[in-house]
Amino acid sequence: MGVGKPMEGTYGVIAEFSDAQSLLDAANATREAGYKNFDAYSPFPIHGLSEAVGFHHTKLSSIVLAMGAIGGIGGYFMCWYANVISYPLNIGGKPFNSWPAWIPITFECTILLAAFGAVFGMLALNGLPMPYHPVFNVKRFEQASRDRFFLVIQSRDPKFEVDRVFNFLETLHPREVSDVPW
Amino acid sequence: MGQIFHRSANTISRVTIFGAIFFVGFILWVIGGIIRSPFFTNQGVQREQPIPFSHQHHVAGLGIDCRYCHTSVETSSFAGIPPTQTCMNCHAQIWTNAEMLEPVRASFANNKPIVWSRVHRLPDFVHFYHSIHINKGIGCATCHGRIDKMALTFQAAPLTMEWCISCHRAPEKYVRPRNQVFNMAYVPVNQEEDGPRLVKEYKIQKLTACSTCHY
Amino acid sequence: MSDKELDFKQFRQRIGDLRGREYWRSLEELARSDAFDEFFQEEFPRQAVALGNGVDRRNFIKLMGASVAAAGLAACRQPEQSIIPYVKQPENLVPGRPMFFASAVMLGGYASGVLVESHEFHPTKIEGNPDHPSSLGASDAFMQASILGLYDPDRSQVVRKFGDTSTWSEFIAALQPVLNAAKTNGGGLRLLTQTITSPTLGAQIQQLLGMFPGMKWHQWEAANRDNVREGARMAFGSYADVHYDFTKANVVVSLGSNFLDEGPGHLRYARDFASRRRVRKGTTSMNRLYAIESSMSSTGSLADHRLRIKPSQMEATARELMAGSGSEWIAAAARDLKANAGKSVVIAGDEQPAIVHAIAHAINAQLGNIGSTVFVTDSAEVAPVNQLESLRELTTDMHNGVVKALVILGGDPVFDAPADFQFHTAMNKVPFRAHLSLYYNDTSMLSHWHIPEVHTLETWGDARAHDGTVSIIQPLIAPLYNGRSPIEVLGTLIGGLDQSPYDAVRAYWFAKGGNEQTWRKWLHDGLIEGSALPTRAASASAPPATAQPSNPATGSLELEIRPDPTLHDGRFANNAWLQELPKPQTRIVWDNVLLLSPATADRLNVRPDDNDVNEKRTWIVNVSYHGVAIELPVWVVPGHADDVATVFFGFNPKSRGKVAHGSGFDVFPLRFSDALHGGAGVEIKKSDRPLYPIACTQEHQSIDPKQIGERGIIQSATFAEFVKNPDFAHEGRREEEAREEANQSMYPKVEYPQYRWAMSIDTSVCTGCNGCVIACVSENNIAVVGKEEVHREREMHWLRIDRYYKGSPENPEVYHQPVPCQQCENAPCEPVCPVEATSHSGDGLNDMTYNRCVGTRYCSNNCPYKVRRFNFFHYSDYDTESLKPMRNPHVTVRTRGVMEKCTYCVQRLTAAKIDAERGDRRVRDGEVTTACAQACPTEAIVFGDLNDPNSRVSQLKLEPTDYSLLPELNTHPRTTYLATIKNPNPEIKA
Amino acid sequence: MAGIDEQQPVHEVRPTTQADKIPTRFIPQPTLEPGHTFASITDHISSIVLRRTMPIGWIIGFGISCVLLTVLGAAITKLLFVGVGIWGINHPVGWGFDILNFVWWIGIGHAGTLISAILLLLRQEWRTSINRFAEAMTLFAVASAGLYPALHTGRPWYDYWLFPYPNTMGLWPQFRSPLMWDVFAVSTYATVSLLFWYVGLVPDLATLRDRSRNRIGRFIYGMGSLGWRGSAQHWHRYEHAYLLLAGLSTPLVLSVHTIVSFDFAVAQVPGWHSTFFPPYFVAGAVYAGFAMVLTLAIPARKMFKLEDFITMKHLENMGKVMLATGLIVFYAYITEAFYAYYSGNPFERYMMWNRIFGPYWVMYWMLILCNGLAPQLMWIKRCRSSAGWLFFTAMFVNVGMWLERFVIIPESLHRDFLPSSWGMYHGTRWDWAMYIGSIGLFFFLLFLFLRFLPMISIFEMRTMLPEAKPHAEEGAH
Repeated sequence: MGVGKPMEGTYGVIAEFSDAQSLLDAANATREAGYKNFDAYSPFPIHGLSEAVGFHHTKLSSIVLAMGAIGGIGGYFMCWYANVISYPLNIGGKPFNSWPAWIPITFECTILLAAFGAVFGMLALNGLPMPYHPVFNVKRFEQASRDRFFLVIQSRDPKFEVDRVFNFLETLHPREVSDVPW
Repeated sequence: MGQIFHRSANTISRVTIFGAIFFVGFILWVIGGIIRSPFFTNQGVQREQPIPFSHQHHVAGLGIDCRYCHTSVETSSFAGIPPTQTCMNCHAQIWTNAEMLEPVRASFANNKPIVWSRVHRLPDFVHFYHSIHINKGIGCATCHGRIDKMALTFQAAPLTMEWCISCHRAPEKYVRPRNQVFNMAYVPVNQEEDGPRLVKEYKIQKLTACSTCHY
Repeated sequence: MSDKELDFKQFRQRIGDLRGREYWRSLEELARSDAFDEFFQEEFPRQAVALGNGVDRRNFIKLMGASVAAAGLAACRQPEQSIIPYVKQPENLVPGRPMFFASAVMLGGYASGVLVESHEFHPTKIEGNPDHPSSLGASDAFMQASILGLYDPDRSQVVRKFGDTSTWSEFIAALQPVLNAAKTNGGGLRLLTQTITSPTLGAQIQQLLGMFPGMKWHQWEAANRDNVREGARMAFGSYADVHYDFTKANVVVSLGSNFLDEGPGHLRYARDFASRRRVRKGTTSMNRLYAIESSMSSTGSLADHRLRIKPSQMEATARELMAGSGSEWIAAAARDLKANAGKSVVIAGDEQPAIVHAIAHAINAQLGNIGSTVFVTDSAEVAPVNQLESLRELTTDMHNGVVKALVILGGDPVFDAPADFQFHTAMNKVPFRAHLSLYYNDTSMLSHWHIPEVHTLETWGDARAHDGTVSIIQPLIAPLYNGRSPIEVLGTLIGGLDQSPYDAVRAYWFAKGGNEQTWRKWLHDGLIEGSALPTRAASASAPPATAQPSNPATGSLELEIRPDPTLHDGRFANNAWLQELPKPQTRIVWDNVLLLSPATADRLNVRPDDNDVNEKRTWIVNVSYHGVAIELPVWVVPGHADDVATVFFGFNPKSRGKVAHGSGFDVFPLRFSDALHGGAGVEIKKSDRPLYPIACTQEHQSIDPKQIGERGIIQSATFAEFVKNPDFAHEGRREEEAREEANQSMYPKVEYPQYRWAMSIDTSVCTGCNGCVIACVSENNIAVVGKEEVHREREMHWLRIDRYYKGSPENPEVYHQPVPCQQCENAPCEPVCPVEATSHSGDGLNDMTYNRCVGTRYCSNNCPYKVRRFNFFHYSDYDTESLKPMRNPHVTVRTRGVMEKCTYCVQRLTAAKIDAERGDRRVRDGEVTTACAQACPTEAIVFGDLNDPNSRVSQLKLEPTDYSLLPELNTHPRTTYLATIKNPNPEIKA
Repeated sequence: MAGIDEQQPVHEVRPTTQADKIPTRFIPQPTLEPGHTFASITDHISSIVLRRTMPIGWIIGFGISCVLLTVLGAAITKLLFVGVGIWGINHPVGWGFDILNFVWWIGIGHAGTLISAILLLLRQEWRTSINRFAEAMTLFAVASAGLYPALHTGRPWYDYWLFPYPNTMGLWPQFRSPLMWDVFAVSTYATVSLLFWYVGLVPDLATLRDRSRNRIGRFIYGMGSLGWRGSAQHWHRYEHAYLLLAGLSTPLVLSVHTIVSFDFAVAQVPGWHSTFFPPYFVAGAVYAGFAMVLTLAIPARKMFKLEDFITMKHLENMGKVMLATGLIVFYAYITEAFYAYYSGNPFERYMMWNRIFGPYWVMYWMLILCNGLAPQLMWIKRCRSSAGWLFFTAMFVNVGMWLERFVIIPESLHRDFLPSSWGMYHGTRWDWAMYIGSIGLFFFLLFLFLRFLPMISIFEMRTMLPEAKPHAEEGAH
């Protein structure tokens, strides 16, 4: 989504709904109407909404797995390098490579990096942080974090034409429709 | 309410988050540098001395052997600093009225030791034996650098534990024939072969246990 | 290598104007017992200890924290430092290498030969002189601690006139009129000294007596040996010294004698005695010791049979022994003696009345021991006298104003003279009083003139050993505090003004046929060969029959007054090492207590309940005796004779030093000339004082023997049992032992190809004398922490001697077990350290790297032997200048917050290994040993290399009695023990 | 709609128990009182944060915790300048209050992660209204806990040696040491909990951003919310990440107290050296944690009128968890004693005997009372469903868990293998100062949290309403 750089015209057209059900229906309708670049906004996760806006799976899991693997291997390597390669010392008659003793640290490192993967992966994929976004230009959008539900059809959608989008959205019985300036 | 933030906020926020990581890394790298720098290690720092004694002149110029002054270096932990008498052995005859040597004569005359400012100094909890290093074929220059090129003596090596250990782990890289120990200008011909041979010959152990130096 | 002061002149200069308040103030506070309330405990000594010291490097870092210490101590910004070379380097000094000088230190006038380790002419450590007959290389706590005595900043440092600073020359000036007067009107001039065996001094005094007709010489020591002298005179007709050869004695009966730990020659006696007590594979015989005594002594604790009697019963008991009559016990002992006629010894204790000594001599004569195990020589003293009578005469004269001038050489009679002499009032009647002593003490305060005395290690002199052997005493360091030696003082009295001690001693011995060669040899050897006094053929006359002392009915309490085992007569009261040294039997430090047997304590109901003892607090009791009443803390000890209250003198002189002041209780007020060593008629009542804190390093008085047994800490058997089953030490622990042998471990065994240092400790011959403990303190710069910290169980001694009781609390068997770091091969302390501060060396030593330690204390928690010691505060004194040269330069002085522990004296091992390497050889057995092993009088501790199959220690590890502590933990200690073997008389049932 | 009165919620709160005649136990207890809308939830919770003044209870509480915080400051200053000797530790007893309190705090922390992670995975809806609160508690407990390992060392200014970094000594930490495991476990735990908590906060911060009426508030909450706008895709990834985090935190929280227990189990001190410490400690941790949640939640819900959101059902459920874990812990005590007896090992036997009849017998029996018997009250419905009784029991458990650590740590050390080195241990005034101070720190942070952040997850509460679950259209998935 080409957010941030100033553009001519509008970012899109926004429709406000009063409950989750109608937003979900609207989203489905929009998709069936053939729109691609549109998004729905709700104060809480709505089951099935993301599918409705045509978004199915995320690669978050694989990121987390990868990070976890790196953490685990890295953790063990750290112990091994420090106590076997770099400066081996006879500690209480134990062998240099006391692998059982290094499992806890290996484990913790796995978790730590996996967690980083989950959080920062999620933020990155969501393109956050993004304090500025055109939708905020819409005054009533502040209710999106309370009890209002919004649907935005973006101007970069190939089928986008302001009047037709307006008309289309009106058909979905929104509380009101307005455009989203840049 | 509308927008709270300006467009640029997006870029700024991401850059700061990213930048922070690199910034911290950079700081750590700088600290790492500082603790190895002469500021901490005193490497290469020349100290004010009561008498501008020049090893260059005495060693390179006059060819005096290290052991002439540092008498106990082969037998003791401590190399020994020459008593004033040692200076007077020669300076009773030569440069007898050199301005520079006044403190020496003064010291000898009224039996007041010359107070030198210490150049090589290990912390109290490090116990170092000169004798064994000399006897195992570690040259003076290996640690003290080219003393014979120093007008005013300074500390050639960082004297960090890292540095000590590097030799204790791989003596074959630094060992030299015993007869070359006091030779400042010694350059190894082929250390790759001589090193391991001498290590075997001199029965040099790779001592990295803590109590080798700390007790 | 710290910056070494290479010029002792300069150093001495600095000493002159430094007092080192900090260390001593804090210690004083720590040691002050009455200031023991919470607030004090919490607040004050802390400041003194931790913040008191100046901004030395460590402190700086400590306060600045991590910011400065970014790279650890090793690499922090170093302050400019100066190094000072000699102007003219003394011959045969090798900077950085210690030199050893033979000399002697004295106790009660008698010399023990020592070797003094000296770094750049700073004596740092004292060892016994192997060639000297009374030490044979061993050393006791007093010898070791005399090093601290030398550097003690509280030593008197200036001549004082009426307490104000004065000078030596002024003193001499003031002396002249007195001497002139004395010359003319004869008497009035008196000399009071302690026991003197120094031939030089003797000669000087004789000369003096010749110069001043009518002048009198008196001798006094609080812990004197009058009874020994008088006993010998009774038996042999004239004063004589009696000494013993325990190597030939199969049976020894001690009549209240602590010959293993006290008196001239005790080191020699202990060594000889032990030589007959070590049981090894195939040993066929072992000596047997009967001890008859009132309070448990080191000797008593080693005895095979111990009889508890009241002091008043000693004579009767001795006579019974002589007659072979009396109780079953006595009869059996007598039979045993007879059976070993000529190969036995009966020895009486210094505190026992003369008659008991006479009887002992008579018995020895009867048994034909004299000449075989008992030897009589002329007295080693210059002029043996009955010191009590001598002092009585002096004091009476003083009271009567006869004494016009009194010169006191050493000692502190005002503090330690019998109470009824009223010596202090007598003092005031003397117009001219001069006093020479190490400290500005009670007597000095009452003297017109006080002259600081030199320490034995600072001056020239000579003295005789227990067998008369003469040692020349040579100075190890120039006098730190401008002190004068007795020789000098006498010299001035005689008139030869500038006769230095050196000249005097040389002159005397050259006159005796010495010459430059012999002189050098004497100095080198530390003794004059063949100067031992010849034994004289003697036959002891039968002891005069005295009116049988009326056996006081049981229940009437008797008081026993003894010199303190670690402060002697109080001359060591200002020695922090000895103050903090656990008393051999009670393990109490910084205090003296009133000892009672459990039964007696119950009878008088002054027995604190176990809870209090657990908290190491006890009751204060009122002790009234001969109309004098003092308060003392009461302490109940097993094995103490019933109806006997034992107290120890030497504590808390009014003035002396900051350490001595306020520690313990002065019991000299209870000491009367008619009963120097106590007597009947003492009354003890519980006072209403609050519980008094006692710092005791082993708090549990009696341990449930089952616990010890189950834990297999102490292994013991009788000789008979040993012969039957040499392997007894492993009985019942077979399976653990087996597992240990098989070393069933997940991990491969680590190999130690170079050296495998190890230690073997024979508990059979350990007397618990503490020699090893102080040797360790001295060798390893171990800090003194003070009473309060010890009370909080924070003592720092690396080597402790555990004491266990077995059997009835009335008269238990005692076991001593020295516990240094066990140097486990599978050390439990190491894997738990997060920073590699403790690890294993190539020789299998359990290294402790102080500078890496962050102080998590996890290692100490995980040490099953609890031998690790933690610096809870900044215990080491970094400031007191006078103490710096005392420290062993080859051992790091530990800072606050780090763990420390026994290192097997790794600094010695390193030095020895390096010397060996330079010679391209291995370290030979016996070439290097630990401080404790070197000091041990009975050679109970043996140290060496296990990789050398012929080393003594490897041999000992093969002994069947060899066992390790807590083997089931599979720690593989390098320190192991030899089981205790006692040799009871089958005729006596325990 | 726009103008929300900042002083107090527009929507007033109804009393919790509506029916007076019918005994409460016949009323099915809801996890959210009926009659709420998205708006009412949002407004009520956010208004707690956005209004200007706080209830008097908050002000007093905050004041007190500030005072305690200064006590902590004093204790730490003294410690750094004088040394750990100001504490009661000595030679047999190397660890006293320091490690004791560390374990106590860490244990308390565990409930938060447990509630937010494990109960989430178990689809326990009722967790929603307490998880934010519990997670915050976790963080602050870990912060207090962290003080101790950092300051218990003899030379705290060298603590950084416990982290692996290239240094001029060429040395590394010794990774075989359980203390190193602690370093990693605790720091990981702290980090992950923080992330988890923050991720949970993001949508609510967005809510606050949109509700806040002053610029600074908008700016700060705006930054915190990272520009969250509730886009469907975002929600999708968000829920995914949240679930993954929960999945990661669950083994993490178990591992943390397992590793803490290794500090003891790996050592060979009798009373420490025991294989069943990990489960025993984890159970104890959850136990302590829930007790602390109750201790905090009960007053908090009064103070901020949250009876609608934190209902009796929550409290009762927590009571049940407390009972369950309490029984596990009690069982552990019994097992411990049995092991000691059955091992036949003299050291173990004596250790147990010493705990029960030795000088510290009071501690042991108090422990049994607080941790073993007190929670049995939870069998009784009336106690379980009365805030008063729950609070009472929870307090007992808080004390009990502290005693448990005292019994385990100093008491095992003070009489171990060689009787000659036995000793006694008592906390000094400075020990107590540190302890009270760390409590101060905990509450200080907690009160700040209550002031500036929503103590209940608003967006999750919204999902609890029936309207939040639209039936998906055909073809939706």
